Amino acid sequence: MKLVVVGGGPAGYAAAIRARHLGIDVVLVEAEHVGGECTNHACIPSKALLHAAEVFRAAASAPWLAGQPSFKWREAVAWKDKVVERLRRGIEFLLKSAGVEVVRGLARPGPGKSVEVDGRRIEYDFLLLATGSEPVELRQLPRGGRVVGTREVFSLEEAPASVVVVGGGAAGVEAASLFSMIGADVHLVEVMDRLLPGLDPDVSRQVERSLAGRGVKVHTSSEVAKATDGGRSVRLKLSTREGEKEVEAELVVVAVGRRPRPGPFASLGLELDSRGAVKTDQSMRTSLPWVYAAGDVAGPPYYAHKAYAQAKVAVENMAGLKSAYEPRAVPAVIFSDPEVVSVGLTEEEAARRGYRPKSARVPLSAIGRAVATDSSEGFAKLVYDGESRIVLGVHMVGRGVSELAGEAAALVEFYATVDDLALVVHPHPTLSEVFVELAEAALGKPTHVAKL
Amino acid sequence: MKLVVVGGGPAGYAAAIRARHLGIDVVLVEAEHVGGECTNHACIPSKALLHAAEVFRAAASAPWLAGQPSFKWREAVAWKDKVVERLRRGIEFLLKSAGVEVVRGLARPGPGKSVEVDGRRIEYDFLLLATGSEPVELRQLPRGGRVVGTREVFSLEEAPASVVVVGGGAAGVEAASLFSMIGADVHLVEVMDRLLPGLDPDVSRQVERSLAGRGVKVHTSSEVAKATDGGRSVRLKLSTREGEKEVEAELVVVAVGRRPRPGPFASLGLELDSRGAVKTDQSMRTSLPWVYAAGDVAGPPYYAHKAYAQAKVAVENMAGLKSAYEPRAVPAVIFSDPEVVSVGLTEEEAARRGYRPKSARVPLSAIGRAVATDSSEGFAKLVYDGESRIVLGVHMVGRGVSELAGEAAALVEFYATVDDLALVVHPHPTLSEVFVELAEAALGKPTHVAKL
Amino acid sequence: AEAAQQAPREVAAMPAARRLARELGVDLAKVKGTGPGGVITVEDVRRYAEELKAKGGEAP
Ligand SMILES: Cc1cc2nc3c(=O)[nH]c(=O)nc-3n(C[C@H](O)[C@H](O)[C@H](O)COP(=O)(O)OP(=O)(O)OC[C@H]3O[C@@H](n4cnc5c(N)ncnc54)[C@H](O)[C@@H]3O)c2cc1C
Ligand SMILES: Cc1cc2nc3c(=O)[nH]c(=O)nc-3n(C[C@H](O)[C@H](O)[C@H](O)COP(=O)(O)OP(=O)(O)OC[C@H]3O[C@@H](n4cnc5c(N)ncnc54)[C@H](O)[C@@H]3O)c2cc1C
Repeated sequence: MKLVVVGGGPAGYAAAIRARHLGIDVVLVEAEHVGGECTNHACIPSKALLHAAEVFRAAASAPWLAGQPSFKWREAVAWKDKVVERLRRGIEFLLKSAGVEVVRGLARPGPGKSVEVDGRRIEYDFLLLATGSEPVELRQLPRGGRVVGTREVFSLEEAPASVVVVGGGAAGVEAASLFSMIGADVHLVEVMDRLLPGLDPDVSRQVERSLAGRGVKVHTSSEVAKATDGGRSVRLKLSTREGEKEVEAELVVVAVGRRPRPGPFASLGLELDSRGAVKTDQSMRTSLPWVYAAGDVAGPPYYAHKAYAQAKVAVENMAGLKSAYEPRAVPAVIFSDPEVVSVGLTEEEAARRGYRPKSARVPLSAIGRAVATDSSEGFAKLVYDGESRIVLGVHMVGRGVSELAGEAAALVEFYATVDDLALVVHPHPTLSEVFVELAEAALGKPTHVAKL
Repeated sequence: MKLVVVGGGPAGYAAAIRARHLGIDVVLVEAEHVGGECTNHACIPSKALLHAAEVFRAAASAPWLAGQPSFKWREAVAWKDKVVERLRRGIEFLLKSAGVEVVRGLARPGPGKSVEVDGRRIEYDFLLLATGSEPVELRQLPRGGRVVGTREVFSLEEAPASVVVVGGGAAGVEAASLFSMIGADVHLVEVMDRLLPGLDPDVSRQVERSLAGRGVKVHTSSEVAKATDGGRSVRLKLSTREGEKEVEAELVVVAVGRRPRPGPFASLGLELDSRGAVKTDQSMRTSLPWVYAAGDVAGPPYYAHKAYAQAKVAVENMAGLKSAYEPRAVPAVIFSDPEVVSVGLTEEEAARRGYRPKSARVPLSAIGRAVATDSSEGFAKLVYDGESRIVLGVHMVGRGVSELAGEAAALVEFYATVDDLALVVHPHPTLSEVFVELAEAALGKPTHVAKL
Repeated sequence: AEAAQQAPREVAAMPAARRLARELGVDLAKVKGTGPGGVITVEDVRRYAEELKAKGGEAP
């Protein structure tokens, strides 16, 4: 059996490796670099630079350090490049060790069951589309010059002194955090009435408050009406609820979302949904039975971990296994400062699905570790079914909460009840104690939050 | 119903609060400060100073920061004091809000069912002993002058340029980390043949390697034979397997363990075990049916989270509920650099209990977030039953792993199998992805580790 | 389909149990859970499938 995987991002490389474990012959075609957008231009560079900025922020605000540090952008970018290279080489090594043939070049559909890459024809029994996504453009704000997309942000020659970030989703909030942490003057513009509009409203409010507290000017319900490049800066006219506003900055970052990219494979005539995503069933099979799709090209949510999970399901089905992509919880994590985690259902979603949701909320200031690491801003919220007491969702804002999302997902996947959770001994002093506290709050007996 | 709680540490204050939720009248007697050893002299001060040191270490080793920072010990201690005070006041507030009467002073047993505090007699229906533990002393190394215990470490006037830490358990390894992170010359002396002798041997090896890599001189199978105070330094003669050695330092920290402290309540005639711990059943009831014990006084393991869990069980039983202290997993976490987590069974323990343990191991260098935060030293190990594939234990060494211990405990408590774990979507890029990788490695199909 | 599947009173089963049920064509609603809180485990699905086979002789 022979599989051709198009795209070497998280979906593509994970699929290729899993396919080899299952004894399938694999050719992976990649136009740029294995690791895809994620390793080379998105997840990893952003997290590396956010880490660098966090080291700076923590040092600059620590009363116990003498000597004001300053942030050297070029050195941070150079270090980030090393991180990316190390991880990309790691993936290359894994593909090689697994016996995956990697072909460089842009793949297009060939006749019958084949793809063509630079004139070479490669036949297959199965095709996996793992071609990812591309940025959505704003007509009134074309990229070029001082107007950049997320990719360019991580390789700027110099750190801008002022930035307007357009788009208050995950990538926008991360970019605004990054630049504000290293001292830039930052505006963040979002068309909806709150940042991170898909998430729990309390989360949005906390993130807005935290960013504003660090000096970020947040403009919600605001749209870019016009952009004027003034040479050394760009001036944006925003139309907001309160009328027009003008903001100006050295750099404008457009982060208004992504869209699935079937690219040349659109010509296969696969069924697409209204967003342009390749439609699949739970086995990740498209409308052509020998073609599967996984990752961003199969539609939102746009996460590498979703890509991994779908990719594995796709190749397992090719191998005849009956696996399905049907997770109860796909964590959303935003590595801003503070970090954001959203796992499972919000109360609103839960109610819509017929649950009788209740929620418990605990401020991070109740958690010893948060106080002892100067990170007590934020909160955690647990959504559970009032009848069965099953955990339906966990939503958190706070420095360091990203590492708690895995446990939250496990709770939802395992149908844990708040009663179960309250009995899981969590180590002191860690942020993870917030889970016990949430469960106890749900049961009406919190230890570290005063009962009203 | 009236409860007297003796001791206001984690066991005592958690018990008092839970008892109020259950409608029990509570008097809590505390000789020093609420929060106990943990908040005032152990868990919290150590973690606050380790955080301060980590901020320094990260800043000092970051190529993207200009301006060499230096560590100001006094300011760090002052900041730590503020953290402790904030948390202690928080506990005072929680006790007050819950309606707990707090009495200051040393409690002693009174006639019948009563305790006496400074001449005041307080009657009770139930007594909870939450009197904690005290440090074990070394005959050949009496404390005083330059020889201190763990309490004193966190309030030193000045940072020592050189330290000998005697005791390679959790507290010793944390102290050695702390001082080595801020640049001191550190010796660490352990009588057993490895550091952290209770844990997985691979964990010990990694911790030894990491500490040695930062310049800590680790002396295992070594005992202090003699100490000579030279005024400006202390000289220790060690008897080791390879004969005698001499080490010298400005400060000697004795951290050779703790022992339960029933104190004046020893006279109640409660049954003790061979270690001197108050014996209890699973409801935390002692040999006197109206006396319960929880926390360090009830014996090892000595953790605040164990104290919390036992304390709640004790008062629930007083209220007639049939709860029991019978966790499958009580996490051990050491907040050294790198951090250490041990949850559930090691392979050896699992084999002793009749399982057919297997294990999977993943280096942290396989995890994107670890690389992108400059923290790729270390590994994680999953112990599971070869037949049922149920997760039995998780053991990890690495910067940041402390926040993964809660999930590990949940996996063990919920009898999750490696198959279940492999299907829980963990966010990218986080350290928590190591759980998926471990599960896949156990199933013979790791994505980010080359299969040999 | 997604809404129906996530609807309340759904059968609580561990991820691998859900997956095995799909593989074996087992209706989770008929399986008795023995995990924490009555959650259906992989073992439960396996046992149920074996019992069915023993009873009916045919695949579940
Ligand atoms: C700024 C930013 C930050 C992000 N941070 C995170 C994060 O922290 N965590 C997270 O989970 N997600 C994050 N994401 C989303 C994440 O990057 C994507 O979900 C992920 O990359 C999707 O993986 P994929 O394999 O589907 O596609 P991609 O990673 O986009 O990979 C697709 C690959 O296919 C190749 N390709 C496409 N067409 C062809 C063709 N015809 N022939 C050959 N090769 C082709 C491309 O060159 C590319 O390498 C972030 C996104 C952005 C923009
Ligand atoms: C250096 C160090 C670091 C540690 N770090 C951690 C860690 O990170 N995480 C963790 O989980 N554990 C840690 N521990 C262990 C932790 O401190 C103990 O397990 C925990 O304090 C036990 O709580 P407790 O309530 O049983 O006792 P304690 O915290 O010891 O509290 C007992 C209280 O009882 C009072 N008392 C005693 N006798 C009487 C009396 N007769 N009358 C009135 N009051 C009395 C004492 O004054 C004290 O306040 C650490 C220990 C040390 C030494």
